[in-house]
Amino acid sequence: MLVSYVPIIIFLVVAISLPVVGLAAGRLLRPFNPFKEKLMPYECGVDPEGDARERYSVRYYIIAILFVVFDVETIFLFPWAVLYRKLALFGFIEMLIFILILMVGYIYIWKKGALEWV
Amino acid sequence: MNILVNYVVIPLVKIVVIVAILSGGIAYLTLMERKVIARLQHRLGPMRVGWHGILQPIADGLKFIIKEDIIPIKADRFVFTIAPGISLVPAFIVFSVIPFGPPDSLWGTGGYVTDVNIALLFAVAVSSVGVLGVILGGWASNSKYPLLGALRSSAQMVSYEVAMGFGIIGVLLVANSLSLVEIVEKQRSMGVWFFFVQPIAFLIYYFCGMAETNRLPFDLPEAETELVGGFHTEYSGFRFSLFFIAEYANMITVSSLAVTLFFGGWLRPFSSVAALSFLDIIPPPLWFVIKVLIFLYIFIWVRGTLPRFRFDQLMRIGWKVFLPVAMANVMVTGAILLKFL
Amino acid sequence: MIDQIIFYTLAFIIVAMSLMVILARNAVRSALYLISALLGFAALYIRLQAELLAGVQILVYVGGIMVLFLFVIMLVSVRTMEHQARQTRQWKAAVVIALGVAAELIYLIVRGGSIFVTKQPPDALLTKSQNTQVVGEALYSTYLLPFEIASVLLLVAMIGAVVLAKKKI
Amino acid sequence: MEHDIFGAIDEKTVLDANQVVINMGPQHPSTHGVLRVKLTLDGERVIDTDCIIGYLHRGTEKIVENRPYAAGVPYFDRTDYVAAVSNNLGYVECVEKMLGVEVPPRVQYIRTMMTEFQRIASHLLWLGTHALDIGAMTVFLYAFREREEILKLFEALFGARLTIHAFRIGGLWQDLPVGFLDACRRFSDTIGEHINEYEGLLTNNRIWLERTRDIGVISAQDAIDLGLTGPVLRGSGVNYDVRKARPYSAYADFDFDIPLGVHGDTYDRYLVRIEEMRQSNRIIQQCITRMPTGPIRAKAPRVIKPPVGEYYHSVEGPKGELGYYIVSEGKTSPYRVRIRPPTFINLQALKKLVKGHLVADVVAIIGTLDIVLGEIDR
Repeated sequence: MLVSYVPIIIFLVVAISLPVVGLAAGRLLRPFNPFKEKLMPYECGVDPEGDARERYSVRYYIIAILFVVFDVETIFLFPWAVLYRKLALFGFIEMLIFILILMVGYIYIWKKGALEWV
Repeated sequence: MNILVNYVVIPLVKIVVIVAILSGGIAYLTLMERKVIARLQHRLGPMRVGWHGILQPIADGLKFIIKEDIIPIKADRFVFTIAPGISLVPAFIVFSVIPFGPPDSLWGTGGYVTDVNIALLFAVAVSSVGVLGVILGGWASNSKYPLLGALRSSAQMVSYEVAMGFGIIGVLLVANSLSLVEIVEKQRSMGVWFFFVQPIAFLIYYFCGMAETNRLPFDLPEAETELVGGFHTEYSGFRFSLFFIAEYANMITVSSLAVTLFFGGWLRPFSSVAALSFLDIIPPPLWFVIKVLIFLYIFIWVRGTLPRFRFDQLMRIGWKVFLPVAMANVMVTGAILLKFL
Repeated sequence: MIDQIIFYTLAFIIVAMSLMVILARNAVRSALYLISALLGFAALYIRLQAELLAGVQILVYVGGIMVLFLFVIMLVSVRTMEHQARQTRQWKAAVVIALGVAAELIYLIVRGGSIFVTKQPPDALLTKSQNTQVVGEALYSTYLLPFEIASVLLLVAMIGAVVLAKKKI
Repeated sequence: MEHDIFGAIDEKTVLDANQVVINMGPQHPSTHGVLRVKLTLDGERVIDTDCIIGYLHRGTEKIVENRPYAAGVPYFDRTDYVAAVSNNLGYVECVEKMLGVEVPPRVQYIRTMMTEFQRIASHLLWLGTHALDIGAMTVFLYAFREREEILKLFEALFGARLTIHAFRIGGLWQDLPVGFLDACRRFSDTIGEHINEYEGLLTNNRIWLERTRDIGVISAQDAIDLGLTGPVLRGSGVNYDVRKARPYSAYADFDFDIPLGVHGDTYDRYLVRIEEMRQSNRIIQQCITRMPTGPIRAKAPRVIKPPVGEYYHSVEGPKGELGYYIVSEGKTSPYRVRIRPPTFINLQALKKLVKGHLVADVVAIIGTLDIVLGEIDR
């Protein structure tokens, strides 16, 4: 029922207002005394060398893609699991094929070492 | 008019109560953590503020508000400001679907803010948004340690989310519903908590939950002895406290979902055994809270005991142990269920 | 009436946010606006009573694909993009495509709703706790083949990511 | 003009991360003081390290050269400030060697006993911080609980806890207080159980094994070539301990074993230090039961003017061979003082040990070297 989502919207508003109110109220109370050294990025007490926004390891990107793939896979499993009693054997075989196909990829990336953080 | 009362006024009251309890709970969870760990380590923990440090969380909260709020000069001010919010808000609104009591409790309004059709999916989806706050916070700081921490933690969080999702499927196969209220009702009608039906799914869920919330032994993103503070190194004052609150709220979420999915939610132990009906003296929401507290205690206990993993080991465990085990669990559960259909 | 207000509010948010995505100079801010637009879509799905789809939208797009986007933005180093000129040689092609799309939209608006086949969703969709089941039934019986093909698609994505990202591993 | 984002960059660099230089320290929770390590990272892998030291330099050696010999002792409380007794022992014995003074047996026994207490205290501090670096926070507090007991003993005997000016040239400041040996015995009887307790939390813990095994491996030959000493050397299986090799004080009188590692990794060094604590306790027990009576001061000249010459004396500090090289011109203060600080030399191994490991391992390896910056920078 649509209307049962209204409380979630209300909750959202309340949850957003918490940090906003906190930050606004804090502004009246907290000191404000910035100077150059204080505003420097932290690097263990020495001046930072170079910029932080370098390019980082490609592994993070592989992990993210794999995550999206498996996330989509889980999404397919959600309705399947809910409906499982109705689908019975047919559903089981169906999902078996689905997962086996993905297993091929999983074993491939495992063997290729993409899951290894070298 | 009726709709306005049922879907706006009553939920609003509940939301205010829940937010109040949650905020207080998080504050006192920090005290509980310090006290329990102190016990484990033969210390006393906070003792100065109030009797046995009972007012410590309030002092901490005040301190967060009156601390100077520093935004590093090279930071992206806009993203830096909203990142903690992106972490915090999802952590809170998950509680709109978690049932604390049966549908007939609280004078018939139901022991939950709202009961939506896809509550479980909603909870999983919304908590997956929190990771964005971590990435953005680390990126916006424009500093090396936070950025490394942010990349680490987001990679960790998404990795464990996958295994966690598969763990939950195991429960769904038994429960056949995405509604958290129905999942608990199902545990009542079946007369058994799903933990006993799906123990492997539970273990996967709980361990992944520890990883999702960046707790030891998976606390690499914040590993203070390696990355100083991880993604929130540059944060101070109130903004830092928002990340902090989000982490503790997530701990409570993980525990609450664990209780709901595997330990019968608001049900008393052995709810089908009439001989134990004297246990009904404790009202259902209280049972829920007690169970959640037990899980929170385990979180703290583990923190006091174990060292932490290294990042590559952590990823290996997530992808090469939890994920295949969870997948196997789904298929084995499916196969076994075929017998009962 | 309320329905219309909800729709137009959401539509406005989505359009505004989508515009911000392409207008923001900083890629990370673009991503932020995209998140807002995607959340708007999720709300729109709920209005259409497609609850499962709304959940999937948040889980996959906001919690998944946006993480991927942000990683990619970090991977290619944002600074290089910020300093690039906005107009590229593709602008002529872009104008042509944009005009085409605009013409199509204007045509649809002028002709109005009459050219769309509108159907009331089946009752099963409207009753409580049925949405997931209905989607599941359709997915695992009528659309069985597309479903299995989806797994092949995911397989390709998985292998492609590894092959593209690092040839030597 | 093309504006492909990959345009100007060739494929290899698009897909490989840039090398990032990141500073660890001087203000970092686990560089054990003010060590600054410049790490060159590829992703999380360490390609190169560069140690930058000197943040704590006070010129101790130079100061001591301008003081009378007896006034030099307190300055060596502050080199390896968590093992002041061992430092004092080395210096005091070196000056005694210069003077040709033989100290009475009771003094030697007390010195040996207190030095072994100091070894346990230093190893406890190492264990606690090392475990904390790897995330096991409870061990830290357990270790400090026992260290506290040792510090109380120090306070009873020397009057201070950390910078204690333990020994005097030619003897001791005062004899053992009443009941001191009983207190030592009480500690010595319980420490074994406590060590078992630490081991229960760590030795067979899967995570601990994963974090320390095959991390920072150094072969025996490399360890010798780098001049490593102490547990870091013995972890690689080289049997060299000054207490056995060139016995000083009363060590020749006692039975104790030198634990040796096999693989030379972080885990072996951990086991070596744990076992060393047990062996130290064995020495302490023998000291307590065989404590001789007698004077606590030798006949040393009031004004110390050692004969002209160069002298070197080394002791086995908790962290390795701690040597004192003193040149005398026959005056009341030394012409040249030079310490052979074990951790300064052991720190050389960092670059070799860390290479190819991950950022998290840097912390474990710094921990396993058991460095103290007071001694490195002097």
